[in-house]
Amino acid sequence: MADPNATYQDVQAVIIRFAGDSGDGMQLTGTQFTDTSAVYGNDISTFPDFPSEIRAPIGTLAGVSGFQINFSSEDILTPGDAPNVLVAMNPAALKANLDDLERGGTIILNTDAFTEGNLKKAGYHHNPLKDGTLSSYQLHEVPLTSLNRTALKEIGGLSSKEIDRCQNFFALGITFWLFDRPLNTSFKWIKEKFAKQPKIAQANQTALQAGYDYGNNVQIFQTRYHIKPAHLQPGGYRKITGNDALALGLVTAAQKAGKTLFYGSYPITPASDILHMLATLKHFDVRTFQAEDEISAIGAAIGAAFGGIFAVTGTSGPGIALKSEGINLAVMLELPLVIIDVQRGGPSTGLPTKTEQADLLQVMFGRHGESPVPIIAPATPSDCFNVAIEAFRLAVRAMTPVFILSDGYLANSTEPWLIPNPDDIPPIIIEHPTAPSTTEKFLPYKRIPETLGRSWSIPGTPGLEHRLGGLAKQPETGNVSYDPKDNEQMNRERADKVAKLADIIPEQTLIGPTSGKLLVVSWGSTYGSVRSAVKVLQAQGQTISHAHLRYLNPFPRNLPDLISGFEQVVVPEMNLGQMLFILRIHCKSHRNFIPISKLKGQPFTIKELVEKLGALLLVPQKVNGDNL
Amino acid sequence: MADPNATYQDVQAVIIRFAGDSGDGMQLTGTQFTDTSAVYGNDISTFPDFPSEIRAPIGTLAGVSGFQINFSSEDILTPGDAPNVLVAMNPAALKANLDDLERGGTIILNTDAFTEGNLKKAGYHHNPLKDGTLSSYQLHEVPLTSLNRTALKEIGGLSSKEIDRCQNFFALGITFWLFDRPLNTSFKWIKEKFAKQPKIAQANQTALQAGYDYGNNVQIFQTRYHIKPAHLQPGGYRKITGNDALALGLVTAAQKAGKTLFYGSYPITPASDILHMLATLKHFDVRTFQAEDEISAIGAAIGAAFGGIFAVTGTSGPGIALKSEGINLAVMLELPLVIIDVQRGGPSTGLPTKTEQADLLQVMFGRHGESPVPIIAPATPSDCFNVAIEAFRLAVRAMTPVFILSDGYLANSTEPWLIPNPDDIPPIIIEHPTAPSTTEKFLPYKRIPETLGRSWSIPGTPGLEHRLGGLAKQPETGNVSYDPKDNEQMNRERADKVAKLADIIPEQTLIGPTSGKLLVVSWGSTYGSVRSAVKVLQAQGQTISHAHLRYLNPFPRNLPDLISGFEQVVVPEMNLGQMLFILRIHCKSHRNFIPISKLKGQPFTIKELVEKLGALLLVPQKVNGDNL
Amino acid sequence: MSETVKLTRKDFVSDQMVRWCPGCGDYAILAQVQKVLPELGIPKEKFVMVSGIGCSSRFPYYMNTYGMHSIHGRAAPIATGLKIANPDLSVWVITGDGDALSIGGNHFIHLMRRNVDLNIILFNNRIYGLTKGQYSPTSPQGLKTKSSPMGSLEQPLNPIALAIGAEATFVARTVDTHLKHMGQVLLRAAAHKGTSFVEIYQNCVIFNDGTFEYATDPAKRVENTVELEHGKPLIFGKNRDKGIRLNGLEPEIVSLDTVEEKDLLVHNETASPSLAYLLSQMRYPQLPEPMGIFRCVEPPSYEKQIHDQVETAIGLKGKGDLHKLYYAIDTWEVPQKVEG
Amino acid sequence: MSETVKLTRKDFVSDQMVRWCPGCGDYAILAQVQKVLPELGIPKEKFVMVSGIGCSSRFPYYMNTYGMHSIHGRAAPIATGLKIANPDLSVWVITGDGDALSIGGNHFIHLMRRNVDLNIILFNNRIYGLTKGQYSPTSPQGLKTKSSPMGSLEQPLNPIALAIGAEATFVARTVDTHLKHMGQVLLRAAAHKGTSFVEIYQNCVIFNDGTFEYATDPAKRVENTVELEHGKPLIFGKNRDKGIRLNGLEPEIVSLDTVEEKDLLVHNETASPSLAYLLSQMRYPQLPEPMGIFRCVEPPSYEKQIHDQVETAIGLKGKGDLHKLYYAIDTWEVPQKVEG
Ligand SMILES: Cc1ncc(C[n+]2csc(CCOP(=O)(O)OP(=O)(O)O)c2C)c(N)n1
Ligand SMILES: Cc1ncc(C[n+]2csc(CCOP(=O)(O)OP(=O)(O)O)c2C)c(N)n1
Ligand code: SF4
Ligand code: SF4
Ligand SMILES: [Mg+2]
Ligand SMILES: [Mg+2]
Repeated sequence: MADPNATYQDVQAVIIRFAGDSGDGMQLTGTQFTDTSAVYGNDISTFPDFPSEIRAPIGTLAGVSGFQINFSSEDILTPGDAPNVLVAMNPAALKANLDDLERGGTIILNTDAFTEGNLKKAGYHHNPLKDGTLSSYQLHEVPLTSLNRTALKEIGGLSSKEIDRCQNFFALGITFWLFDRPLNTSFKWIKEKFAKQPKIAQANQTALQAGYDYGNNVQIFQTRYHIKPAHLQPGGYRKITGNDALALGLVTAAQKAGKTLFYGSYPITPASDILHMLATLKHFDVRTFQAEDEISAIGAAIGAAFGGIFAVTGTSGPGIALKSEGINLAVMLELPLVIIDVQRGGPSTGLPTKTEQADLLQVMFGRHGESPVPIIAPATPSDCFNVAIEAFRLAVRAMTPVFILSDGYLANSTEPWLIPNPDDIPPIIIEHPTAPSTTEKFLPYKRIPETLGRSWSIPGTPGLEHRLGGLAKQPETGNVSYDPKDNEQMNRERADKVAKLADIIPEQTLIGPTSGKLLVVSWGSTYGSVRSAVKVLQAQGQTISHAHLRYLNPFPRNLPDLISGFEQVVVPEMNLGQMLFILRIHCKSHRNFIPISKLKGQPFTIKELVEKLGALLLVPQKVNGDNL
Repeated sequence: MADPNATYQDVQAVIIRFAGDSGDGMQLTGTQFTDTSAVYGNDISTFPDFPSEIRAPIGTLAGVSGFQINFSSEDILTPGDAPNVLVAMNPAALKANLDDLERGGTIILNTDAFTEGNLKKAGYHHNPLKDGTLSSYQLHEVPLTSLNRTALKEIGGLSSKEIDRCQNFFALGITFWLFDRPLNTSFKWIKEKFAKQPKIAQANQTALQAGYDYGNNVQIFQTRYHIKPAHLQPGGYRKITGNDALALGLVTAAQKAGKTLFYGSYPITPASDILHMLATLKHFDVRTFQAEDEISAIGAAIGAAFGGIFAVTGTSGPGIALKSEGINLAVMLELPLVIIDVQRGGPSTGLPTKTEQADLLQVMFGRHGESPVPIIAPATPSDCFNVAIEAFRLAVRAMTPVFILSDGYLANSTEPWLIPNPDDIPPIIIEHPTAPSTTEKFLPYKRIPETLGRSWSIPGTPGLEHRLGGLAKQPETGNVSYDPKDNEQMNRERADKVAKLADIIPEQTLIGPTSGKLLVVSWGSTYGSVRSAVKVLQAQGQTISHAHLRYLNPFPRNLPDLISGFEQVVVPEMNLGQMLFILRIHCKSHRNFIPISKLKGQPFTIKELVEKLGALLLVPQKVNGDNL
Repeated sequence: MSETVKLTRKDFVSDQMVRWCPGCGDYAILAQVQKVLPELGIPKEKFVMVSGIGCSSRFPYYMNTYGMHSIHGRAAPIATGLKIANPDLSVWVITGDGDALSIGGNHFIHLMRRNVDLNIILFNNRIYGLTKGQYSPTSPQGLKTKSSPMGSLEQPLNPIALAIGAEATFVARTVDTHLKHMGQVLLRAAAHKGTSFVEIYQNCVIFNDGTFEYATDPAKRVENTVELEHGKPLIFGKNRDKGIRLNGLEPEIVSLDTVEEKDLLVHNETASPSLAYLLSQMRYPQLPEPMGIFRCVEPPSYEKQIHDQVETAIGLKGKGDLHKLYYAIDTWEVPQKVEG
Repeated sequence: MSETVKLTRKDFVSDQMVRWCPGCGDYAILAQVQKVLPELGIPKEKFVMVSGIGCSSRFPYYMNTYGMHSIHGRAAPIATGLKIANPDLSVWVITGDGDALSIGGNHFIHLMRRNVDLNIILFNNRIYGLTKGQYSPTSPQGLKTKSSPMGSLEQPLNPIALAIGAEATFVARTVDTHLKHMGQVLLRAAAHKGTSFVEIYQNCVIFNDGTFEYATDPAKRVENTVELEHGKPLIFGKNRDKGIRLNGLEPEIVSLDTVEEKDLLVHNETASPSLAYLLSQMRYPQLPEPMGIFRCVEPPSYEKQIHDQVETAIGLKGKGDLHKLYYAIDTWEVPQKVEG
């Protein structure tokens, strides 16, 4: 495959972004590039970025859809900051993405799309190809549309619409050549996808090959780049998004408990894909229920949990708001349940297709009365798998609803997942009570001393007939009680049993020295950028430590101690300081917390964190706690 | 009226509790006693206590309904701790209330009701009249039922059910005699109430008089008690509950702004009475809307606010949970709106007829995304009036929804209200924009520098056509914008405008020294007991200060400074420490916060606070902030 | 205990004190349910009562079965989830006019169209009892209540018509005072595979006493209601001397002295829903109100179809295997590194 | 500006870019609304468009009127509050099948029965567009979508039947491709005082293309739909040679060659709702689907009654006086203390 005309250059990592109209198939193109790179052995991380409209008018900025891939021969944790390469299918795609591109980066663009009309739609008053706008980039002008048409005209029997739809594969072919990727993964995919439309299959394959050959034959690229396979831990890998990982984790948890899985949900971006994935897994006895609204979804999950199966409900922030009364009922009933919040930009409808971490306080406190609920937050797309299983372990142990706090970034990003052996995953053991001895009265709310949970007694079991309800309760019997003492006792017991989960939650670890000037505390999806930024600073010889939280309620037992070893604690969050808020309460003796807030619907870049953390290392903050 | 056979004793204050079956008319009896005492000139404070069932089976503990009155010749702030006098209409009423009665207190009971059957229903295995249970009380056994029947038999034409229903007035007559109250207020009330049933009116009046005469003639009471009129501020007074005060305050706010008042609500205990009251005020152009659910109620309020009138929605905790998505929309639209949460015991259905303060964190944080909303909490039933007006002032200033955080105790308790002169209440001035100048484009989200609010432009105004929405916005124009910078800017502006309300919020005051060992910080309905307890301790010569918060978000500007003057800050709350939580964040430099928590569905008693605060004054807590 | 021990009414009485007002219609319904359930031949542990919030919704506490007193308006989705989890259970939804039709209206219509195999009993007292007497979605227009001192302005919902508008498969009506009729209707509801909706006219002695007197008082009932019987003409009256005839689409009262039985409207539970809808429009005082089963058809129930899809999927793909699942999309192997 | 300046379509076009997919049926509805509104003789500033969330709910942004793009399912209560606040406004609710009938179902039925003077346009595309293609409450049973890979199990809601079941006073149906008919229906909806409910069959080219082709394609439309006209018999077909006759309560297709016009079912917008319900049950492919106004009756609207009660109250008690209000219950005077 080596090409004598081009020189090769080995690089460690490349960030490439494909951008075009919503209808141009950019998500697909990006996915193909990812799959090929993954199978090739690179470490990968991807991030799609699409508008909340389905297909805004062709050629407009509003309609631009993008997909970014970071692929590398080293371990990577994020889809990368600034792309090195931008593939732009039209002027709007160029305009919407140019600012992000690294200075001196490579642009491949479809000149055929740079018509007067399209320039106008994109809001260009001058043609950027001609006015010097692009002078500081490596520009490759490709008449993609016409080249693709030429390449496909032989095939015959295709409408011109069908031919033009293959353009993206032509572009993909060019990038495959540029980065020396094999074509077979995509060939295989095309064959399977269009098994019933052989003409279309042929067209796409031809376009892909033609693009590749174009790279080979036309000497517009001086150099080809080579990114060696990464030294990943040995084993089987696949690509996974956070949403898929959640779905697989939930199914695994259920299987490991010998349980049916119930998923009740009302579609909402960016959580819907969990429903879509689970709906295809009916052969695992997964029962999905697309409810009429979020209130019904949580209600059905409560009913299913009462029925004795593994019940889950998933949504995003607006849906959590609607579910909060139901969640509170589950708290009161003490039924095990998993609630997924895939956070998006808020408040209100906000930025529905973008990411944010601003639901933390809502899931922690957004219910009337005292209503403690455990919360776990995955750190990466593949961590979603583990968190899903962990959530059920906690739920059945304490007989409580448990929150999983994911977000739009984790939901849609992909990374390679080291596939576990399902047999190595420990079972979840549940003992439902059976008919009581004749001498003892059955006490549905009797607490198990080790966990403070209660037993999970389920309808259909002879002799355990009992009634659950949302009214205040007598301890042990669970009978309605208006006795002031009973109410206080049950409130405290519910708080205690959640706090007691800390018994089985692993202690918090950190990387870097265990005490010193600066500790960075992060949680959720910011893991990748924060860890990367800390690594950069550590590599520069800076003294800085990083603790990433997965358990947000209760916190690991050792957290206050761990934090107390540092002069300053910095908390980067995609909100206005919500975790910092909770840490301040929980780690009362520590006073110098510093927020780094971002509310832009976008993840942190490594660069901005390196800068902000670097600045803090230079200028220590006053130790007076006045930094919020 | 003086009775030669009895001796008189002057006392400062008496606490009396009437208790009977839900159908016995105890709420009415208590109210009559209250009215008479109020008109007589005592300071009063009352607290009803009823089951969440409408009329549980006769004679059972579940069906007992009680009403407590504290009446005094001095200033009082609570309905009192332990009653001095208990009027018990049946064994269940005795059993349910005896524990609360002060040692040595007076019991008046209806011996006719102490039948075998009733004793059993109440769960008495022995007759408490005979087994010494009541030996440490001053017991007055009255065959109330038969006496009442005898008294009424002359009237004729009454069913025995109708006759027995007058029993409560007989009992009331006895207490009127015992405390030397005039009968005329009740006579008048009976006459008006039963204007269309003269026989019933006559029967009740006869029963009342007969009870009074019974006290006079039968020498079971050694002493009559005399409670002089209190030295209240001069002026016109009436009795008021918190719910009525809210209703009157809302109407007043609307009138003072020249606005129609809209109230959208779905009935829920203990908020429903606001709806009931406002529904009778249509002649103030009050438009009430009983919605199909809470979501509809907040929706309609948003619509009404958009329409340019004063919009309010009221509910309790479970309703707030359901409204949170709507509230978040109002935050995003930036429309002025008042949301009332009359808190009750939670979580879930909890203790619906009891009181609690555990929705604070919910109203503060229970929405997805960053969603700041101002919160005010009334201190007393009559303070609800002022808070309602204040809420609208804040809402229209910052163009934001505003929470009023009341509770079940304030809602139903009564106290005398010094009736203001409506003309003395300052107007609320609102300038809706009219057609813009032809040169300038109308900018619906342009901020007013002084307040950071926007203008309230309303449909129907020519030339100002614009669209509001829940999606992220461009500053000033309010157009949909997915631009990351716009989103961050608008989020910060919304936070800033709420914070800026502190400009017009009065500085926090306290009673007691401005620095020292112990500051008590309270909020909401605990005002009365906390202030009373602090007074008791101060009278004992202890050094203790008290600050009561009405503005919970934003806090008064000087709060951190004020708090920093004290070694320990104690926060008594009817929850597990929610205000303490927020204070800890807001007053970061203070470390020694101490909670006093109660989750019993009942207000604090003065006694328990005196004990707990007293203990803290003796044994100072370690200054390490580990007290939560 | 799951052997077929003969159950009796007593087996269904819980140890909790019943706390409704003396004289409340709810008592009769409780008694009748406790009488009917033992007749169904279903082991006691299979029954689950799920309710929302309201006076009526306290029902589960009084039944010695599994039960849940949930939150206002949400019994339907909770029962749906429960039935999906365990289709073996006999699940009963207990609700009020406010619970089912006001806050719970959305779940109500979606339950109807989904046709989950549940039995719903709606205690219609045309008032909010538990919150002390506000008008409800079934209160007659003009009703003066605490929240409508000048009279309610809203056109009431007709629960039967709404259910039929929402594709209900079993719709029936009965009254709290007519025990025999109630028992028969409940038996039919229990037998129906799919959502059985039963409206019961229930008297609230405290806040809306006598609202249905025309239909509950035995003497008035015979004149003001007509019992629906499948395949039989609509005949009513103390002397069964009056009938209902269709005039176009308008039902009218005719005397059997002048009109023959064969010309009367004949009831058909399985006819197009247009008949059931038309019957729902017969309202007092213009016409006698139909009692009994308006409609009963049996398309497959929702949870059965879910289970069928699970079976089909297993048939097609085999029982789920986690290993296969993880490897279901393109995977690649990173080989053991050979250090050297 | 509130003088009667003649408004045109252009006056109603906002400066925001329309962002629906190319070919989406929503464009035609937008254009038609922009055409109809200027014909109503209402000043532009009096129009308010209120929507929920969905593709269709982006509508208000594209109208140069007052508007609100609110939250999912809640446009109805918001519009209700707005109309109560200011009955002078002409308020239009724009909603989708998911927005109105799934999450918004409860508000939908209560709006119908309250009869607030609003105009609702439901864009029925039988799919959730904005969330990328899950089945909706109007999706046909068996539809394979992202969330129903083996086919949807749910009996769809019939929006017209549901509205009629919920006491609607104005119910109509039209299709996105039949501009003239849509225009007429919208004019009638605007004229109706009370809640006007208009279902529009709308094509989603991306996720459910062609779902209503039988009714939207002009050639097929004439065979598969029948236009309702008040007082006229139901006749359809390219050659207008077929009619609908009632067989008992069952509509059937008859040929006008063999059956006389006078024996056909005659439409009556103001008849008992049983007729409207019956018409709602005529579904493709068995029968032609009725288009046009199913029902139109005019009881007083809700907000009007609210205002009437306010007027009556003022008449009875006089315009509210705060002083009097504060003193409305027993009060007492504490006299000025005379220090001595
Ligand atoms: C979310 C919520 N809103 C409101 C309430 C208050 N609430 C309790 S029961 C009820 C209505 C009861 O009426 P209905 O369903 O007819 O039952 P009934 O008491 O008449 O049997 C209301 C409004 C509540 N418990 N929860
Ligand atoms: C509370 C809430 N739940 C879910 C969503 C996600 N959501 C947005 S639009 C929509 C359905 C849209 O379907 P429809 O109303 O038919 O409108 P269409 O897009 O088809 O025009 C859903 C589920 C949301 N925005 N808010
Ligand atoms: S209030 Fe009415 S419905 Fe409720 S228990 Fe009493 S009588 Fe029955
Ligand atoms: S997804 Fe469908 S409904 Fe939405 S804009 Fe596109 S074509 Fe229209
Ligand atoms: Mg009711
Ligand atoms: Mg749709």
